[in-house]
Amino acid sequence: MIWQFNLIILGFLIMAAIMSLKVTDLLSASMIFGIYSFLMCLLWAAMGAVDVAFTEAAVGAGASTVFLVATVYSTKRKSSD
Amino acid sequence: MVFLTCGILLFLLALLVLLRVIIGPTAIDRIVAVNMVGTQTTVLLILMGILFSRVDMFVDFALTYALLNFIGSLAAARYLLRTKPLRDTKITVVEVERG
Amino acid sequence: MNMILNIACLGLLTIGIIIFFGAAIGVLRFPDFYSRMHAAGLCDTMSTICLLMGLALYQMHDLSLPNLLVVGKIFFIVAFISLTGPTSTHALIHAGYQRRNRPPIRDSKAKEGSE
Amino acid sequence: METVVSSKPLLATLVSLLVVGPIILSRRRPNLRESWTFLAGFIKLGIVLSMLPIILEGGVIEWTLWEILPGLALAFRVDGLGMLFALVASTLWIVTSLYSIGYMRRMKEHSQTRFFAFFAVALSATLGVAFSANLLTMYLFYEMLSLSTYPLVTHHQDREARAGGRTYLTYLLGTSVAFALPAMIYTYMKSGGSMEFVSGGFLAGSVSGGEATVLLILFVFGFAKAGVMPFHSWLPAAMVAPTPVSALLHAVAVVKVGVFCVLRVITGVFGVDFLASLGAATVIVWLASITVLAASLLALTQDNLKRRLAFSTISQLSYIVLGAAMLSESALTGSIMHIAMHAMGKITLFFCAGAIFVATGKKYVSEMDGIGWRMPFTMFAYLLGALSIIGLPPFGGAWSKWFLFLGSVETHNIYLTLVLAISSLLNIAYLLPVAVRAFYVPPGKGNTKIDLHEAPTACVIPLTLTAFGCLALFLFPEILLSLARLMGEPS
Amino acid sequence: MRALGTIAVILTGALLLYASGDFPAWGEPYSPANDSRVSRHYILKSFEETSVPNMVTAVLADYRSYDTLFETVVIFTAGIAIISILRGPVDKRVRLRRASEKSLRQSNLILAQTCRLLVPVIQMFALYVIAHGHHSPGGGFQGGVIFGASLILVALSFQLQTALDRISEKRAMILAGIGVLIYSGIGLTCVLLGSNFLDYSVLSKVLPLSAIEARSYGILGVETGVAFTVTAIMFAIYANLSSHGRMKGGL
Amino acid sequence: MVDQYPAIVLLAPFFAAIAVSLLGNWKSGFCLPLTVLSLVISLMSSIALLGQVAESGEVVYLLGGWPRPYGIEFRVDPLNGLLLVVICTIALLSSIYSIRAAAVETPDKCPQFYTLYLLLVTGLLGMSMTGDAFNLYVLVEVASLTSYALIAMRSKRAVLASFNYIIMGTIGASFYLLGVGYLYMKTGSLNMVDIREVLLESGLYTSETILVAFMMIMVGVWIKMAFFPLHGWLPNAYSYAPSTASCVLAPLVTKVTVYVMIRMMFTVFGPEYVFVYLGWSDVVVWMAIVAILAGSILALAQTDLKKMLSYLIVAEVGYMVGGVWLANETALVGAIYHVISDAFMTLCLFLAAGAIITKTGKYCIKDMEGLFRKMPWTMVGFVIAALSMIGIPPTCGFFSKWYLINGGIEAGNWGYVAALLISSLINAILFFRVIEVAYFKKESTDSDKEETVSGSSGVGEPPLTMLGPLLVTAVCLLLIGIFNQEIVILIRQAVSSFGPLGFIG
Amino acid sequence: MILVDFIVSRFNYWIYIILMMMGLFAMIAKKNLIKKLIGMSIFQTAIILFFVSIGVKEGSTIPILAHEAAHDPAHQQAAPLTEKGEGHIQNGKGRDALRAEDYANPLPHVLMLTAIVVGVATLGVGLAVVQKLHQEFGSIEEPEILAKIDSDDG
Repeated sequence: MIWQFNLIILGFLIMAAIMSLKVTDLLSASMIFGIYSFLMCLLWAAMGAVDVAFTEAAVGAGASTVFLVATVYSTKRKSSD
Repeated sequence: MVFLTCGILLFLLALLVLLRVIIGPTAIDRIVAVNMVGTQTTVLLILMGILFSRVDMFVDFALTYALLNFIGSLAAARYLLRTKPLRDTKITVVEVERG
Repeated sequence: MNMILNIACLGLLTIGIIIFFGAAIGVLRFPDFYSRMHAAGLCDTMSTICLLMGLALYQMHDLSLPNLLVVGKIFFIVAFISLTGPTSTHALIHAGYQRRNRPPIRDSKAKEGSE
Repeated sequence: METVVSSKPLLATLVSLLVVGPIILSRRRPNLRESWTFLAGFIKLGIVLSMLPIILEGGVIEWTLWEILPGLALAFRVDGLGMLFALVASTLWIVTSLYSIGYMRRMKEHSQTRFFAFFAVALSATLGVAFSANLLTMYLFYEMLSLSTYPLVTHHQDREARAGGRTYLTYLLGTSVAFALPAMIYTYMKSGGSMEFVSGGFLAGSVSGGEATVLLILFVFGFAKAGVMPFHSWLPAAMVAPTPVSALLHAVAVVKVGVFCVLRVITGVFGVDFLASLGAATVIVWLASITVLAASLLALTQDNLKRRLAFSTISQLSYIVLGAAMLSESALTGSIMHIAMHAMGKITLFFCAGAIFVATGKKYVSEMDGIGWRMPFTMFAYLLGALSIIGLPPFGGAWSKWFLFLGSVETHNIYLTLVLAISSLLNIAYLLPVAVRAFYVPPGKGNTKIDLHEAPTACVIPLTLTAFGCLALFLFPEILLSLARLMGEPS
Repeated sequence: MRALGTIAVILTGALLLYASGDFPAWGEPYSPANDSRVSRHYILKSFEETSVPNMVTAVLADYRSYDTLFETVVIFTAGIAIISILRGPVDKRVRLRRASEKSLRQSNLILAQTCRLLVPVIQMFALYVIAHGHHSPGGGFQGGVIFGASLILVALSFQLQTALDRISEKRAMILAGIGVLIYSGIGLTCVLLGSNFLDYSVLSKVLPLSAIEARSYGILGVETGVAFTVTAIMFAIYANLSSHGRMKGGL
Repeated sequence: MVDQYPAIVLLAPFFAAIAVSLLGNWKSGFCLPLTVLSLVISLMSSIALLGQVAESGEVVYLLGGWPRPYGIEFRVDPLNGLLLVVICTIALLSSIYSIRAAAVETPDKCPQFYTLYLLLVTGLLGMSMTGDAFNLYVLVEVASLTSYALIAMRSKRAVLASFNYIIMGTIGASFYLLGVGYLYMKTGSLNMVDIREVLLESGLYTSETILVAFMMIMVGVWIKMAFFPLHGWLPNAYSYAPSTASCVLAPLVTKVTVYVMIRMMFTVFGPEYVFVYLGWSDVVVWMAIVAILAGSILALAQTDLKKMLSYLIVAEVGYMVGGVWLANETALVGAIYHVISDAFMTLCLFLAAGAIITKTGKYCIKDMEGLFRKMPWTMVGFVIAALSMIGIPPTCGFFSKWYLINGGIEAGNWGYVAALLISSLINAILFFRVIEVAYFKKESTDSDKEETVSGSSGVGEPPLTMLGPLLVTAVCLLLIGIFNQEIVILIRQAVSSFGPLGFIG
Repeated sequence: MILVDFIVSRFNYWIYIILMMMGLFAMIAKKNLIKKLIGMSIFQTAIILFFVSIGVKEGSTIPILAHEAAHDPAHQQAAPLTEKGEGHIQNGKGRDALRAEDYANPLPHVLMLTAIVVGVATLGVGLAVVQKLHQEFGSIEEPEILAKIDSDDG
């Protein structure tokens, strides 16, 4: 574990989570969710959970962000909240 | 120690980029910033590998990250290509009202 | 030998961080999307390459086979980033351009928030 | 007391259930269908009669199916009380079947197959209650009876039937689930897992006076078929049914099942002596007395003949409950005998009401001026039945009334004697005017046009039979008396 | 809804904070969880018992392989679920056989060329990740996602149809089924060979391997199955989500 | 072969699911025979397994051959042995039922439907067999994902219901997962029996973490089983789902979750913790009382038949939770017995409702007039299930109520007894409202007459594939009631292995 | 330094609670369905964060056997558990025997791999349902959809 990284990333994570929930533009929200996801990946790497980090990297960058963007594409981009 | 400092510095710089993500103002700005942070993550992962003295284990998914981050921003770019911008519709509405 | 490697490594890391600092400032401070893109696209790729090279050099302290493999992989990443970085920048700019956000020549503030 | 193990009680119960299949299968051929009913009726009566000698000798017939809850089996047991009730029910089923053939065919009722099928099921349930060896079995058949009579009550399937049926089921199911079930479970727990009826009461000694009072009230209200106020109003509501149903079910089977259950609870669950020692039955005595008087008064105000008879039934049922709750030997005998006597009398009255309706289409007392000489058999039978209910000799009702009076005197409670006396007077007041109108008042203007004639033979024969039954019961009460005495005397 | 959410959040948060005072410190090596015999067994014995240095892989695909089987099933289910939710009545009239040359030309040249260069590399790398899961992080799931991502990349830089020409949705689902079948088939083979479900060591009866090596190879086989499923499903999910389940047009 | 029964029970539907998904695309005629065949195999082996368990006690099946704390194991005791049989039977019956209904309600999605169906059954079977707390989570998710999809297969409102279910279901499953995490943090094990041992040995009962773990697991499970204040997702989801899906979801999902709750309370935490140390049973029983009453009253307010049935499930969940938390053996036995009997009752009701809806296309209770004439056998099944819900002997509903009330009295909780009775009365009103409408003809005015004539001409009994399962279920209701002793003996065997329950009253 | 220790030793748990609560709030209170799903993902990752935090050991390395340890049979013998705090070896090299303290606890990682997969699967299904809702009702805002349903009924 690398606790210094851990502390910093946790701070970032909160920011990213708040942002992705606050932004009314869903495309931005999905992209910020992408940031959230790779921050998580870094966090897990910092905690020594390599496999989890690997999975999160693959899923967060390759799958869930793309899925979200695809859904925003097929539905609507504006959100009321 | 060097690497630790280096990593912390990189993180702090990433914070600047994150600020851009937060203030926006448009999606495409955010995408640029996200892409940038994503690239930086690759470096950070290898750095961590060095800190753990197990670079051989971290390099694989740093590579993955480099590959897949590309897909994320590509999808967003593709989205922007395929859709009409939000403001266009607004303008037409305004014009109609004027007319 | 190790000394030289360490210095080179440190130097590369410093350069990388400085470039990244530039990129970050650029992304944060430039007035419109295209110029921000410019800062990001150029410096981000460059800084990443520098940093990765630095780290690769550090790995070359003891030249065993696994370590060389790691170095090879890092170079692979470098190659990748130098390929994907410009491409994604291109794709984004292309997308922005197609949406008729012409690059503002002078009055950048007015177009702020275009989307 | 000898105990005989025999499957006869089960067979007697099942006969009418088994005949449901053939009845449904032969729905296209009415004659065949009804002969199935008769066949089952006679077999049933035969089985019941074949058990009579053993019972009369003081024996008990038992048959256990299987254990359904720990220490609690689905079991049959025939003793005097059950035998008496079964005898009454199975005899009157045959008579009623005959009557309903006449009635249903004349009225051209729809879905007669369903009618006969559920009739048979209801009879099964009645015998099941009569022969059940424990509270659970009794409850099972009790519910089966409530449900199987629902299609009979709502046979007409019109708005009135719907309302009546709704009241009917709400009261019967509601009270049984809300009162009888918890009381039963509490009993089960208090008695330590046994619910066999024994003639000292299986609960004797294991509950306190307060508990016993509450439980008894729960049981009496829970078996709302007994019609104790305030849970009586299902009975008038159920009068929307075709008359044969009202006759058998609401003069005999359903309501008698209610009082039978109450009797069982008092004798078999608590035990007369135990209740007497606790003094827990006083509440029931007063409830029943109030019901007797109030129902009689209400009966006076009814113009619809069947409703009048229904309120009369409520009042008469409470005699039985009252008799049981008096906890004296004579009163108990009287109330047990009243089951039979009242059944015979009341079924006659209902048959008559039905016959009048079939023949003239009249439902209301006020319309019945002068019909007596047009349909002499019917009205004469009515008179006999009414006198029997009132309790005048030489009719069956006299015996039961006699024992009830005797019991009330034994308890040294002058009020109870008064209640019985007043209600007998009220009986006269609401039953006899019908006969009086029919025979002595000349027909009004509107009625002259209608050609009055006797009801179909299939209707007249049964009511004549039951009317003479009332007479016969007065003359030959020994069997009933000895059956009733079996319960009365402590073993 | 806001009020409800606030109440739920405050209650749950308070509860969790209350418990967090009782936690062992973060990073404590001798906390009950870290020092338990289960965890110690996995760290100390897993190499001995399975000859897989990556403990996570060993635990994932051998000790708790049953979990992983159902993890694969979850993914498989998700694929089928999405298809069954999004698929309307099948529209058979318009069905492009192949992406026309025109559409290829329409797509961005730079993107197309980069993609041509990248996709094979990504796929090779995915295979490497799958196969190398024993010794480094990675394995069937991660490799599968990467492989799937390469197909998504094709769809993104050309047309969805281009990717569907490589592997149609129907084929993807068959592939996914085959993946689960490989996994569970290996498990079933163990049953047929007279041992319990997923007990790979019994494979040594039919393969020229020792029991421990058999476990290692069993893990490899299982990971391959996972990779098949994940690849196919990731792509199928993307194809469905990006085109409303119509398999044409789309992002 | 004999020692592989646990695996066969689970694997038969699992392999069939894969086979259906592979072969179904090629030829959809394969779907149904495969489904039925696999469920028959599963049923037979589960019965064999139950026999084995009843004879020789708990059966443990080590997956991957790893011994207890290291690997995952199946633990089959009489309790989940019974549940396995119930699950297989119900799945088999409703799969036969689905032959026609699936073709009507979800055309062109046959292979997907049957794959999801079999996977759901696999998930439920796995949930009831597994002895590992985390594995349970994975299987819960398998079952949940399939049910989301099965519900969303129909359009319009079902989709929104499915979305709400996804949100609520995820919250529930995640809470459960978090609870398992807390447990793991303190005990270092995931095996249920092992956790219990560690809890006892290390004296962890006073730990706040364990307390919160318990609360999280309970809340999570309650959300999943739609315990009253957390029931919001259930009524819409079950009433708008395709009837084939709701026929298997409604009887099984909540019941298996109740089983999970029992497993967690008694095998993992142990009654001494739940009842003696915490001593919350009164609070939870009162919550259950509220659930029973609220569920019944809400059901009373519904006009849609399936929605009414769905709210009744909420009330029935209250029965079971209350019974489990009454903290005495009778009530626990009653609750477990009610799990079984309620599964069949719900199945029977939903089968009947499905048959009515497919044949007449009517959802509202008031539109169902004259059904006794048009489809008498369906209504016979419906009436038997209704009687069972009300609690009329000799149907199984009576006996479960019997044990539950018995337990309530034993615990001295009169509120629970009263709630059970009131809810029985409300059930009586509910069902007789339906039966009355179906029994009576509508008072036809002139304009209605033609409509009724034209409407009734096409409506008859449903096909045998729908009617058969319905009647079999109805017979099952009677059989379970009549032979309740045998079942209760098995349940007592299981309950006694939980150790002495903490007695409160 | 004590303060830092205190913060470090608890920080992960606090943050996970905050993230989880944010996710929970979004799932319940947000009106937009995609926002709800994003909240759901945050909620799930928070739990994953908690689990991974359990498995962290101070001074341990990643749970992959170091190359030497794996290929030298002498090192495979597990040593008895040593006292706490005996050398924080961040390096996998140069040890005599395999020690459990040196490697992060692999079990939470395994569990969380599964949990991530489940999370993605749920997200995918959720997104599909959202798309279907958009097809049916033309909206992804819950109040609008409810209003549409009401108007359909009425």
